[in-house]
Amino acid sequence: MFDFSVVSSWIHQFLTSVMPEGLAIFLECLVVGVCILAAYAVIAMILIYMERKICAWFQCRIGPDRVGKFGLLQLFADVIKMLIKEIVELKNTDKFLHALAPYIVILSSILAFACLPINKGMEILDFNIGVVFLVAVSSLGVIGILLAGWSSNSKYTMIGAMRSGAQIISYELSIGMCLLAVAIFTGTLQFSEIVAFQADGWLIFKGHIPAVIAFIVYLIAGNAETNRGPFDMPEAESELTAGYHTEYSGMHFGFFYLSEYLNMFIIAGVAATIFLGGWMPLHISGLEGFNAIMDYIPGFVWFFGKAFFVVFLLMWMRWTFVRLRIDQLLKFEWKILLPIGLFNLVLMILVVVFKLHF
Amino acid sequence: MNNFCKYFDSFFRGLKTLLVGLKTTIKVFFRKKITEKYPENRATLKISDRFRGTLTMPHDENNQHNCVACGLCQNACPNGTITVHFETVENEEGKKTKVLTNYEYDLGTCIFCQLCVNACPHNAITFENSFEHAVFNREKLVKKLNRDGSTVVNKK
Amino acid sequence: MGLKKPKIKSIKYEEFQDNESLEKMAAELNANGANVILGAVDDVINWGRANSPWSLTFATSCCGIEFMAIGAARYDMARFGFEVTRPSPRQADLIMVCGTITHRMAPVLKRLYDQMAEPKYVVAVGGCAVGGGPFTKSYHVVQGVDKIIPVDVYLPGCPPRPEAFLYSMMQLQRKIKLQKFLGGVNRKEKKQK
Amino acid sequence: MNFILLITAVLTAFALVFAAYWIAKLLSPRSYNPQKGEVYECGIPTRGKSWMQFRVGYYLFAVLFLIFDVETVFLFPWAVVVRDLGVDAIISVLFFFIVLVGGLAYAWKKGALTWD
Amino acid sequence: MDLKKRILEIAPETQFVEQGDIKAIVPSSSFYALAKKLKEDEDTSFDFLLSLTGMDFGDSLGVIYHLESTKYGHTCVLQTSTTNRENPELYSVCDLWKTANFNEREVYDFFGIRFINHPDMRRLFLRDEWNGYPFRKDYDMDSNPLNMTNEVTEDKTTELTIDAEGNVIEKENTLFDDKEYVINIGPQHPSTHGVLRFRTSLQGEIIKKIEPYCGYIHRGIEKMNENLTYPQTLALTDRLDYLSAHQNRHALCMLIEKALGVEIPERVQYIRTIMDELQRIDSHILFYSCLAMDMGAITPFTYGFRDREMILDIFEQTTGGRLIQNYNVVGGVQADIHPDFVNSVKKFIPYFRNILKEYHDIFTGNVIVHQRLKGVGVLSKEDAISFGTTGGTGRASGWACDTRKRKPYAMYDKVDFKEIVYTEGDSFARYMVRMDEMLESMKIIEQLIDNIPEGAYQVKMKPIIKVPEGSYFTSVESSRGEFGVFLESKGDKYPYRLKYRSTGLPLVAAVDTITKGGKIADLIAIGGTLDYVIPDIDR
Repeated sequence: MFDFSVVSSWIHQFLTSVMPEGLAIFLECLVVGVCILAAYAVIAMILIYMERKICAWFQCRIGPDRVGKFGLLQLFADVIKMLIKEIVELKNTDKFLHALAPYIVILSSILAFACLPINKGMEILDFNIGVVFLVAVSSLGVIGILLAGWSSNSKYTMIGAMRSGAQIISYELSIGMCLLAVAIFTGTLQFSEIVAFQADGWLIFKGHIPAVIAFIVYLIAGNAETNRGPFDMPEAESELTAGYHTEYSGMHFGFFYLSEYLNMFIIAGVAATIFLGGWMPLHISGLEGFNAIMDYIPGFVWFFGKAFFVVFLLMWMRWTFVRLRIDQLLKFEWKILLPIGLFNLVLMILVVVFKLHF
Repeated sequence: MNNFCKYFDSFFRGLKTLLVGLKTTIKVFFRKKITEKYPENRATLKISDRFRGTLTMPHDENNQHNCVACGLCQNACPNGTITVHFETVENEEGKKTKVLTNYEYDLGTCIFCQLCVNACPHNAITFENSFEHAVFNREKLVKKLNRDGSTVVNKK
Repeated sequence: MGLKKPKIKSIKYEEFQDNESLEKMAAELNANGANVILGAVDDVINWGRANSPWSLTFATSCCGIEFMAIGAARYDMARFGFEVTRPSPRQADLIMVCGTITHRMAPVLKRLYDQMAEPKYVVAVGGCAVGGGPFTKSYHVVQGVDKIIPVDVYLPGCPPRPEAFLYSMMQLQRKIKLQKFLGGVNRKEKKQK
Repeated sequence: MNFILLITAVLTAFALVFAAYWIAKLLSPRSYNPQKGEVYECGIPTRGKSWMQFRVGYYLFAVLFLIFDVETVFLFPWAVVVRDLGVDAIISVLFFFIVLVGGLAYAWKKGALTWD
Repeated sequence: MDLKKRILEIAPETQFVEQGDIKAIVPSSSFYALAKKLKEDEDTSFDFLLSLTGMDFGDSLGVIYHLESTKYGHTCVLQTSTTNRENPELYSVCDLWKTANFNEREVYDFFGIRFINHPDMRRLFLRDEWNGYPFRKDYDMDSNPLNMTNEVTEDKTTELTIDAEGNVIEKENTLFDDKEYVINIGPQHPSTHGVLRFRTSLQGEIIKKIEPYCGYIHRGIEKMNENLTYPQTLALTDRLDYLSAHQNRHALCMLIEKALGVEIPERVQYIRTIMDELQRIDSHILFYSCLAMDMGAITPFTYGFRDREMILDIFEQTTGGRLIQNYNVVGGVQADIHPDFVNSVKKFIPYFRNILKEYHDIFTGNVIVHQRLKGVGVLSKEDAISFGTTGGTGRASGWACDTRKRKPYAMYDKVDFKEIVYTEGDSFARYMVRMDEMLESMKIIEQLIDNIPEGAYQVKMKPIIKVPEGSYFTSVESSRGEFGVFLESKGDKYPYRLKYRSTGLPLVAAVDTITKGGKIADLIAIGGTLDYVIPDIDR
């Protein structure tokens, strides 16, 4: 497996050899920042294009096909348009918080995004408490949403924000349970080590029943956490017009739009990392030839393949189901998902302690 | 205990219905799409002959139409879409007849109720199934249906 | 340099209706001469704007059903990139006025239009919005939305068929492509002291 | 190095929003009218204030969440070592876990999880 | 039982007019007592106020009531009037029939008749500051230029009551007090199905009270009709409830034909019936689609529209219109059916039977849908009758109110079909009624499609139609309830007053009752299942 850290350390050595270390680090950070931005933007575009096409196919239509070949340029058009759209100045709002909200939303999603290990040695933020860090930063987003809804001083945004707050914090718990189960199984909180742990088999195979349950619960809770259907309560177009971002226009709205998709990718990426082995190729013990071929496929291809597969699952759910009502949504979390999560945790402990896994 | 069973029962039942839903959508996902590609298929697009897109006044190869400017269509129209402009001329026999100068038709307010066509005793006007009428300027929708220099067909 | 002729896939420029108005508009815009560099940037921006007009979900009557029909499978406005309809005027680029505007609705429509972010467009769909339609003699109907808000494209029909909707959207695209974005599209109303 | 990268990521996020915002500000056309800045409420001027006291139902969930989330955070360090400690580890947090589950069961029974 | 005698017993001054439908003219002083008697007496029990029409008779202003008994099926028409044009006052019957509440407000709006004991005497369709009453014959059409100022919504309303001395006094009622959290849902809102406006008082997510505001698409069709010839009035019926265009037009054609005494060829009856049923399927598919969309599922919405297009193709082939067909004319239909018509209908029906299963798979069976619709928004049978919510909504509450069975017209007495009645009265029942009705409609079409007799598709009518003097009422079962047309003719070529019984107004009037205690999301789901079309409400 190709280790990306070879490249990064080579660059580091090269840079320190020609310039002072401070400057080198600064340059590296600049490159990293640009890379994050580029990856962020590209993935967002892929996701939005994918969503449009997939939703079209689910709905018996063909989706964008007139802007560029197969509608591939559609997203560029959207971005250009959104970028030059006026940002409406509102009266009677809390201006500071209103402007702050998009920063927080984007900050939360970029930080979480930076946690994802894309390839071997290609993780930007790799803390030893990575899982906890991820939970922490991703729940920052809810603050942005609450601020957005509250500061807009509109009744729709207010209700949307409240709903969103209740929803996200509730589903946070189920996500916590799933991550806890994973932590118990792998014995580490660092993403790179979680991936390394799965070298001889993805967690979903190794951990069999509890892992599968955790995976499914994680998908559902993650879907809810990103405010996507059938849990798109805060936006709930048919009820609250556009929910908490009703009053946001132009690029301000674009950030919420962007972060929604990126959050979906983060959920999918984390699911791929902790349950489906991240960048680890598919290995079947015994089939050496097969494994060797699998090893030739670069790690990031594996990672993105898995992540987009999970994204597809999420979209499939989104475009099939009816939206829940807010009280049903909370009921579902507290009365179904959370008990399952707790039960699964116990199951996982038993499996781990009595070494019942593969 | 009964409650407990009910809880699980409803849970699994619910799960099943959700899976049925997912199955249905994935089937459609791989089905042939029915979208009609409008501007690309302009050449082959078939629109029902009876579709009412705009009022027209058919002219024959001699640039002649059937309208005698009687104004029945104008009276039949519920909202004043049609204005028949005519002038009265004397023909060779000294009989005064109306001659159509401008058959003004406002596509913008037309409601395609077909009362004008029903009212016309000479079949001078008819509905046509074209639909590409969007314009930038309101005045463009007020149309003159008779062509320049056209005359009325001589009825023997 | 001749006048710019906005291109639309699959339909030739000459086959469109009402090229005269378009050319007149182009001539007015180009009266002060065109800047080549700005022109190129403009082209890119206008391409983006023309291909991504998101409409406000605004339907008052019959035409609204046909508007829903173009969103659905058979006509699929998503192909053009129009499929995102935003219920909030802040995020919408155009209003498709689908249906009759009555006296009671008129201030509401005006308010919605005012609250939209620039650049914004209006398509008057159907007889009622174009000129009162069947209700020209009614005491409670606005005789055409151009009495209240500026209209960019008029689409006659009662109601127009879905293809006609798409056609009107292409007309709007042509108009957008012709405009000078950096020359201040839509900057009409000035701040009041 | 990790912390430098963390700061980089934070700055990147801010830079993205900031840059995009100013591009929009500089390029976008603008218009002014008295109704523009007002609150959108389906095209009707709004009545009264929007900031108001909100339903207690949400508050309850927030409190419940707080309790559970803090407890989950306590479980994380334990989770990492449970594999090595084996059965001892289970017994040691069993009490803690029972309280957690008992809390949920109690809240459930009390009807705190349903709101009408 | 002799109704005439019965009425005379209670109100001896009553006169009877026998031009067209028999009409009892009751003096305003004894009207309320008579109405109360007729409603409450066991042997009359007129519990359903079918229609309430305001009238300007020239010298006097009055109201015409069409009553019906759901128990016995008999009907009667009452009329009462006041000669005081300056300050007309009549007694309200809104405590007897809940539907009278909105209908009386409508009459107040159009004619300026104030109803004593009505709790909420505000305008219904027009703005509060509107000058004059447009449906009066002496109304000046130019007296209300376009007013572009934002509407000010009053929270107060007046009620007229009678004090101990018998004087009329004004009382002020409060709709919403200052402390309430009132949010506007509509007029521009993705799920009010048009431009309906609900002022909703919320407590958190719970709805405390809803006040519907209509009139955002009030186009004055009824007033316009007074200046149009009969064939011209037909054009406007399609625009009322555009999803029942055929049926609406059918009703008006039937009314004029009945008044003129024209015999309609059997072929026309077949065609009209088939078209009505196709239209019903079309409308119910749209109902399904919109409900799905309101509840946040876009995919079923597109499925519905996909299949609806097939019906529209059939329509377009024969009638030349997709949504608005202009097909029925007085004395027949506009054009003969297209040669392919029978074939395409026969192709469509088996296809749709099949695809309907898919609808049930993705939407009906879904557990979330059950959760959101079952037990939500219950409307009791009594309320349904009192509000006059005919159509699917009434039948979901256990009220067998299908006009096709009650007062058969066209071919409906010769075909075999079942009236779908559910008893739960909740949103899910309302939804299922429509889904099942589609199957029944297909059954009806199948019975007719092969047997369309040869013959003329139109009876030649005189170019100018004059309806003999009198008042007439006909109703058909439109896609969303009993659509009635009331015509008062003076023997002219223009109708003197043409009133449409809106199918949607009772539904909107009932929204407050149905949603009480529900959540915002429930309001949307209930609105979806009630299936109103706003232009039909506002007219």
